[in-house]
Amino acid sequence: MFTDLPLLSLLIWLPVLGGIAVLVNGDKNGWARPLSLVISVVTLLLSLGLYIGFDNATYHMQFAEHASWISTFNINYSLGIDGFSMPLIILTTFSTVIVVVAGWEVIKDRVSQYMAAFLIMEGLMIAVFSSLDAILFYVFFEAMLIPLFLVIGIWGGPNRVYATIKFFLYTLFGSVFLLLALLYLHHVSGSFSILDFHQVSLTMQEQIYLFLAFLIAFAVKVPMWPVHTWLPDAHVEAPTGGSVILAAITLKIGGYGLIRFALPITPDASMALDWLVIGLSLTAIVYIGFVALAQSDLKKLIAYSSIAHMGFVTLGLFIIFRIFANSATDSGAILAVEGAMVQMISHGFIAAAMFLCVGVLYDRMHTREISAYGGVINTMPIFSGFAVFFAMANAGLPGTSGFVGEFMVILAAFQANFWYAFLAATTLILGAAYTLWMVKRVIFGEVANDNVAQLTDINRREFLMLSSLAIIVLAIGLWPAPLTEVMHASVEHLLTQVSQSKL
Amino acid sequence: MDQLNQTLLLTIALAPLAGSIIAGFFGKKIGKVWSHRAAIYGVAISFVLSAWVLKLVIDGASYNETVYQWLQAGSLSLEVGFMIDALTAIMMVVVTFVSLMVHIYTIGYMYDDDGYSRFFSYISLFTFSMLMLVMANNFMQLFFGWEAVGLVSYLLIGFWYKKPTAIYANLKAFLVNRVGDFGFLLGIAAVLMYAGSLDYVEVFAQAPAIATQSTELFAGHSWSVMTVICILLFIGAMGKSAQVPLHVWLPDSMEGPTPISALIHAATMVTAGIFMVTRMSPLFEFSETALSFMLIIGAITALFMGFLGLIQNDIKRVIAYSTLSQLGYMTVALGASAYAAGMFHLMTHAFFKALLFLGAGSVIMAMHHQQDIRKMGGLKKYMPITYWTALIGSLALIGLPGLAGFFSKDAIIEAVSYSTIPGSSFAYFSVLAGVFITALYSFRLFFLVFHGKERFDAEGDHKPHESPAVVTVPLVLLAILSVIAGDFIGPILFGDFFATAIVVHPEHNVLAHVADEYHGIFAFMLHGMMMPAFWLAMLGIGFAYFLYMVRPDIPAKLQQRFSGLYRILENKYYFDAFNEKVFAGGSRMIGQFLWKVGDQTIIDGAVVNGTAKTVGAIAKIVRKVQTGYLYTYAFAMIIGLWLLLSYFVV
Amino acid sequence: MNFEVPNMIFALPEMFMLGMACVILLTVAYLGEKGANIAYGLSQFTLIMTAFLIYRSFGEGGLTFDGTYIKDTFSDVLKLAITVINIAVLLYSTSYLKSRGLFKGEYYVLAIFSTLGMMIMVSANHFLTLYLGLELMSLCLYAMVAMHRDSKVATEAAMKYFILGAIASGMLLYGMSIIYGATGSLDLATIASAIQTGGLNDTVLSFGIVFLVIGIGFKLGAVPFHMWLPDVYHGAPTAVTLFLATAPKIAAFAMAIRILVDGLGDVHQHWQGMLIMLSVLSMIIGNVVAIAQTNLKRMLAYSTISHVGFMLLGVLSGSQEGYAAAMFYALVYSLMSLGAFGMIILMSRQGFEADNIDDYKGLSERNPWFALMMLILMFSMAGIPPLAGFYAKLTVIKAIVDINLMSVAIVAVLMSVIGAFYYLRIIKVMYFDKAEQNEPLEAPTDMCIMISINALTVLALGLFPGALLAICASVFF
Amino acid sequence: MSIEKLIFYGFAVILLFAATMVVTIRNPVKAALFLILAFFTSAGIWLILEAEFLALILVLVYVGAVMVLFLFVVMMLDIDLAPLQEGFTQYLPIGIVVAALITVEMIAVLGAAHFGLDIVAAPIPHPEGYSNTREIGLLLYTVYVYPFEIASVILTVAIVAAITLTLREKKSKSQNIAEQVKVRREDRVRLIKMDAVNKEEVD
Amino acid sequence: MIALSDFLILGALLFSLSVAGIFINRKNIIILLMCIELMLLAVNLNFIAFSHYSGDIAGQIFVFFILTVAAAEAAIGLAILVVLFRNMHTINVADLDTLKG
Repeated sequence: MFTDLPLLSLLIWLPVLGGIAVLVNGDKNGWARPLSLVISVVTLLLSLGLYIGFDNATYHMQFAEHASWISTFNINYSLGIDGFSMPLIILTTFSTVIVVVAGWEVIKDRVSQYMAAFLIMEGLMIAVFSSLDAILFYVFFEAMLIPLFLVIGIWGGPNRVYATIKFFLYTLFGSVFLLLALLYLHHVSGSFSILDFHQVSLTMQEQIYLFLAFLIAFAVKVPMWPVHTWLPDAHVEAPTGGSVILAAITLKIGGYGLIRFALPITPDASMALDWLVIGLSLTAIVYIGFVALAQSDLKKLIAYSSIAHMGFVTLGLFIIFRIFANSATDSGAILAVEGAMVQMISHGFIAAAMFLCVGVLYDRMHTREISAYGGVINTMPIFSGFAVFFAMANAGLPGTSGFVGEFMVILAAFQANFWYAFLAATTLILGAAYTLWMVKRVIFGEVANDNVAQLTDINRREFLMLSSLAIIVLAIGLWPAPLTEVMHASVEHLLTQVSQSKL
Repeated sequence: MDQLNQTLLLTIALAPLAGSIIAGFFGKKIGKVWSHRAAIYGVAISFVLSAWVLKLVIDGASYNETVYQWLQAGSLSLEVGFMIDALTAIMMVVVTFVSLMVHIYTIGYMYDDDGYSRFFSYISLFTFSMLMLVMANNFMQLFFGWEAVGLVSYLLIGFWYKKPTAIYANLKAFLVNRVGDFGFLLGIAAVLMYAGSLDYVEVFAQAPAIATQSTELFAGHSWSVMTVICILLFIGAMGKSAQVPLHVWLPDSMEGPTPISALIHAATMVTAGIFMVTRMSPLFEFSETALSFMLIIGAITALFMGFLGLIQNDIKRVIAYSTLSQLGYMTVALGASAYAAGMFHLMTHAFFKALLFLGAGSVIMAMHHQQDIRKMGGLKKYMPITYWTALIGSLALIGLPGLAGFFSKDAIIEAVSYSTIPGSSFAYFSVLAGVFITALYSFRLFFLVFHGKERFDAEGDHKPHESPAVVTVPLVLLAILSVIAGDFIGPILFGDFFATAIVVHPEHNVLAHVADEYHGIFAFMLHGMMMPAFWLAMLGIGFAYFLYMVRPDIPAKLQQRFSGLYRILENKYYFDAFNEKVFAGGSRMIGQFLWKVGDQTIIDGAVVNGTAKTVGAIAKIVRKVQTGYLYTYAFAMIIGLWLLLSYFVV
Repeated sequence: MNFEVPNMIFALPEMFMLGMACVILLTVAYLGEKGANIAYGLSQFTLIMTAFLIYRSFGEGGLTFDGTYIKDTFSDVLKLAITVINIAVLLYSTSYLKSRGLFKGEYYVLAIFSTLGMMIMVSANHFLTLYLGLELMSLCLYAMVAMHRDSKVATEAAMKYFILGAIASGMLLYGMSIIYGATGSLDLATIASAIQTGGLNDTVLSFGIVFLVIGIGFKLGAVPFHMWLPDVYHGAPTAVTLFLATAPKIAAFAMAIRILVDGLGDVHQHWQGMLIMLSVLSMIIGNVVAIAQTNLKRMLAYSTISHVGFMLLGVLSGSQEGYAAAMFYALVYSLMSLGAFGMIILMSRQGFEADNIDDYKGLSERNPWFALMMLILMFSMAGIPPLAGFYAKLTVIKAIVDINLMSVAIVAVLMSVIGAFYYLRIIKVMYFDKAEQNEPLEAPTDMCIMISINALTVLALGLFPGALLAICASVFF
Repeated sequence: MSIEKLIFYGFAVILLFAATMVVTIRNPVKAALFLILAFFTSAGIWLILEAEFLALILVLVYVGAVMVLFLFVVMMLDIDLAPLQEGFTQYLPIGIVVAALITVEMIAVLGAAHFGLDIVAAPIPHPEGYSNTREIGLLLYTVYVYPFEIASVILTVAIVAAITLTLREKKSKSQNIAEQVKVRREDRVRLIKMDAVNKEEVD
Repeated sequence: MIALSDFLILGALLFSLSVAGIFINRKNIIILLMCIELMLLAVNLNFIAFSHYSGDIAGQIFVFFILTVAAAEAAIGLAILVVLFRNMHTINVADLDTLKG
């Protein structure tokens, strides 16, 4: 039913063209919002087609499309998805709907531009996840920066200029090395197909350099310590929608990149340098956990917590080599990689929800200072319910999706080394500490001031977004199997790839 | 339904959840009455079915099936499922019964509270979580329940979210529990690594094989794997069951409404650790080190937390410290491999401690939410039912022969006396001394509250009065159980009730020694009266009577005389101050430091912005080369020429 | 001596243009100031017809005029680009010139002559024609820069441009003389065959090449022969800056290819190192100094320097692919530069030069469409996909990677990051800052259409770069 | 040393001296005159190289036209010479060093090692009746007709450019209506406050 | 016989002198123009010398064109100089520093 449609192309270009249509239509007739909603919902529904039509049994690229694009360099418009990209695409389409809804009343000026930026970004991000050609990937990877840059810059906070430029240059800095790596791989393999890159054999030295290039590029996106400092600034200044997309999708591209490029293309270097990534990931978890504790700005706190959570993703991806060394079966490694994937998906929903919660408060109070709040539960009980729920999810409470990924990664990390698991598990304490301390200061207590006293509880629109996110977070937490099932084949394939030396 | 099956078990677990959802999400719409009805019906169904399950189990049924596959990774399958055996069944009954009592009691206690239906929702949710915990057949689900009860505890301690102390206490409780969970999770990870599974049965089957392995956590130091696993798991238990030094949250948790102090912080949740260790007995038995560790930790908790109960003036806090001390007893039992005794004490303690808390709640209601025992006194005549039930509870607590507490506590003391593992003599001393202390603080409380002068001013409507039936009925029911529960000592401790659920290696089997001397309930009682424990308890009562009824001036003098000691006790051995300063303050300081110095100064300041600034500064300097003067421009070209010539030609 | 009548049909576009130039000259001479409009119309007609003529004979080729003139696909593509770009340049500049009293026939005369010079350079197969074409172009440019006679900065710029340009020509000539001495010929084809035959003195060859490289480097604006560029771009009237920032770069590129590849292609190891030095320095200096600029024209001048550095990467690779990449770069760069300077003209009004970066504050509110166009141009210059500038950078860096010059490639990408900063600054000013003036911005319709076509072409080339890349590749393979 | 060599060196020395003076002298008129001297000596050297036509052209065109133009401009601009004399020696050392380095490098390449007589032999003398001018002429109008045409265009451009830049147009009589409309009263009428004239005094 | 190298060295010296003159001279633009003429003279000398020694007349043709272009160049250069002087009332090189940075 879905196989005869160019579903991926449709998913990419429908929002892009839709976004342009919204942009061209402008703000005068008020169609921007409904039009955007329709486009984003249709895209979401279409993306569910990917899930329905997806064949769990194979690691081969599905829904593949292929057309020549730049024939001179043999660069192709080549698309396809596997178990890694499919969940991320659905996450993207879902988040976009949320963003459109979130911006419904809040964005008052230049609505069409706002909506268009997000719709275009949606298309670009789907394209990133489905590109099988390296240059195509890179084009979308970079192009995505433009709308995000504008969104933060135009609708952002007072210090947005610094934040946007920092964000842009940081990520650009990372990605140019990716470009070099891709060009070099083309030089070696004579092709720009990512799947061909997977096959090409490379010397250790080549692999090391390529790996470092990939690492810089994707570490900035993830972001890993110590190239993380753009994220808090970008989040703080971004409008709610921007934060949601930034947290939910953009960061995932980093993890996805490591899965798609670093691990299969440079398995030996990944193994040789896994200590580096593991070290940085654990630093992210512990160091950032402490830093988050010191934050007085709601968004900054959540941003830092995002960094700490993404540490689990990179940790999960790179402990596999040590697990291989310690364990006879590959179930530990599978646990690690799938844990990383689940963590990405789950973080997409939870961080989005957290930022939406902050957005809800910010829309009413126009401040993100924790000290400006206190006792919000008295005036906004329903909201507080959601906030506490998502905070708990953020702290990795079992039964929520936040638990699943962390649980899997910690279990796997133990098989790599006790101390990895030990440090990773500190998130149980630190994560709970910074999240719940924030909840205590913001949500609980007596009404702190007149502004809080005048707060109104969430309206139907906000309830809709938060509850839909809550349902998903709960569903994944209670039954993650449907999510991980789609990955099995791809994960196992990845593990075979990384366990075969390319030397 | 004469067979254990999935529908039955799911009904038991999900009925309270359904009640919780109804009361929680629709509480506003359906009103108070329907809220509490929904919750109570849910728990009642659960209780009845649990009792049915217990009966089936006693008849020899058992169950271990998967409900659904939670996750699969390679050959590893994580599932949600139920395992029903004697241990589970008895816990289910205890939990649902106490929960039901508390539910009923709450109608009276919380009726005027704004969060009435929310409260019911929470406690029903708690019941669900606790059931998931005890019914689990694997570690993952155990951890789920483990954390879920923690969540509900968090929500309930902070139930009165306007109270600064309450929201401080709930955060503290959650975090301290998380420290335990930290170890627990690592323990689970260790289990997975060495057993390759998280399913109880499979793990236990692997236990002997695991026991032979060792690992090096620190280079050069070889550790038995089993010891590592058990200690890690026990750290989890220390958090949940409030063992020193992770006990600090429990006294503070008294900020929550009294019914949950009874339900969660006395009867059920805090015993989850005891339950867990008992459940893991096939593992713990392989590690004497872990057993010793438990024994010592438990002994310290049992004794030193008891001391603190002596000087508390808050009625609930006294009972809370008593709970800590009793949890210490249970842990000591575990350490002595007397798991069954620990479980038995858990059960009896659940009844009489719930009774005491609910009685305290009743008193608090009568005193219009005054909790300071120095402002009470002589309540006996105002609230007789409460008085008598409290007396039964207190006597049960101190282990008056014939009452439930006596059997379970005496079994523990006896068991410890037979234990030979390192630390057992210290433990034996502690539990014995603990008996005296227990009696002293229990009756100090009892005398101060119910006897003596009325130290409150109450006129007219403010006069204390007996609580309504919804409060007293549970009191009475619990009091009855506090009396009779001890009679099950035979089958539970010395019979084969737990035979399939608990594994005890012969060399650790202290209960077997106790069993040798067990010749029926009455013989045991008589034997008990000849043991030092009984006399210590009587001495404690006597002391309490003398100090607080006969010569109330002495305690004040003692307080002055031993002011240093008193200060230590008053500050709870400075645990809180230490945690506040070192852990909380330290973390915040590290956070501030890493943020300001690490992120802002070094990474952002020096590297990121530093690079930008450097480039900018270079740009400013380099642009000065563009002087505007033709000869500079020409000179640049000549230099270029010279460079090219020198570099590429000559 | 056998003299053959040359096959002049190959040179038809040039001849047509020369004829029309004389017509325009005479028109201006007779009509004086009133002739300006007619001169403008005639110029556009000339350029369009020339483009048409080039297009008509596209792909045919050969040598004529005894080997001094060559017509090949390379020359056809570049000449077409030059004429088309100049059509746009003249279109952009008209209103600017009018508002500043510079709307004189002579401007168009010089512009057409200069274009002729560029075409001669592109088609040169001989040092002599190359030199003459270069001088024809340059002399016109010197005069055009000085056209605004009352402007101190313009005349200063012209003076600097002239002196330094003359020095550069002198050096170029010196290099030609040495190559002449070494190979005994001035004809590029003969030089190439002499080199292929071998037996030449390498030291002398590279000695000559140094001077040739300086000449080329100067015309392109490569460091350290770039010093004229910021001053001239800044000082010249914007219309002239626009003119000299676009098509002459293509001509200079053609000169580089003609000399270095057609003539000295076989000794590319001699000039590769020199170009690496120039290229790296250009990328660094251009990008770094651009950061400190507050004047948009000056900033774009430094950005030009950096772009030249990137373009040279393609040339220095010494591979066909690299040459094609450089050609693509040159074409795309001219297109972007055209748009950027066109935008400055668009924003300028009588008595107001919109050449300070701050003049663009809040442009997105005053005129969202213009802001969007400028955004496309700036992101393209920064090399962000999916815009043409990205593929330009991609292809040249690919060429460098393919010859394993990784260190140069790393410098290149790092510099492109630094470069992105100042382009972002423009976008930041347009989109994130509040406008200082609030009156909406109006511009003549033809210019609006032109800038839109311009920027959208950059976008279209970004989405579908295949065709142009294929053309560029076909030239060298 | 042959007479030819003597003449060459003589001319060379004078040429270099004249060039040095052009570069260093402060008075532009004198510089121009030294440049003329340099051209003359160059012409002499070119004669040694048997480039008679070009030697003549150099003298006629350069000395006769270009240098006169230079002198004319120098005179016309009436440059104040006083300030032109400062700050000359300040940069001399570094200038000389760089120039010397380049010279050394150039000589190293162009010296006898690569272009000595043993490597590049002296040319065979031209046969009788060889005319340098004729040879040039023959080529110029056949093989180099295309460059020749371009040169003519360049000269045209030079004329156009020079005229455009320097010709001062007479004030145009045509009206600029826009300017007339834009005129404001303040631009044209100046109100001057004057003391009242004492009538008696006038009388 | 005079070696080719002698002419070339003379050309090189002349070239260097003119180059040095350009950046040593900081005062008078006219002298800069003269230096350029000297530079072209050096180039011409090279061409003629090579032409003579290789017996190829093309070099002399090139010189012919150089002379033509130099004349045109001088005309435009002087024209710009005149315009400059009218604007600035100086031809001091050091005064041409409005554009910089």
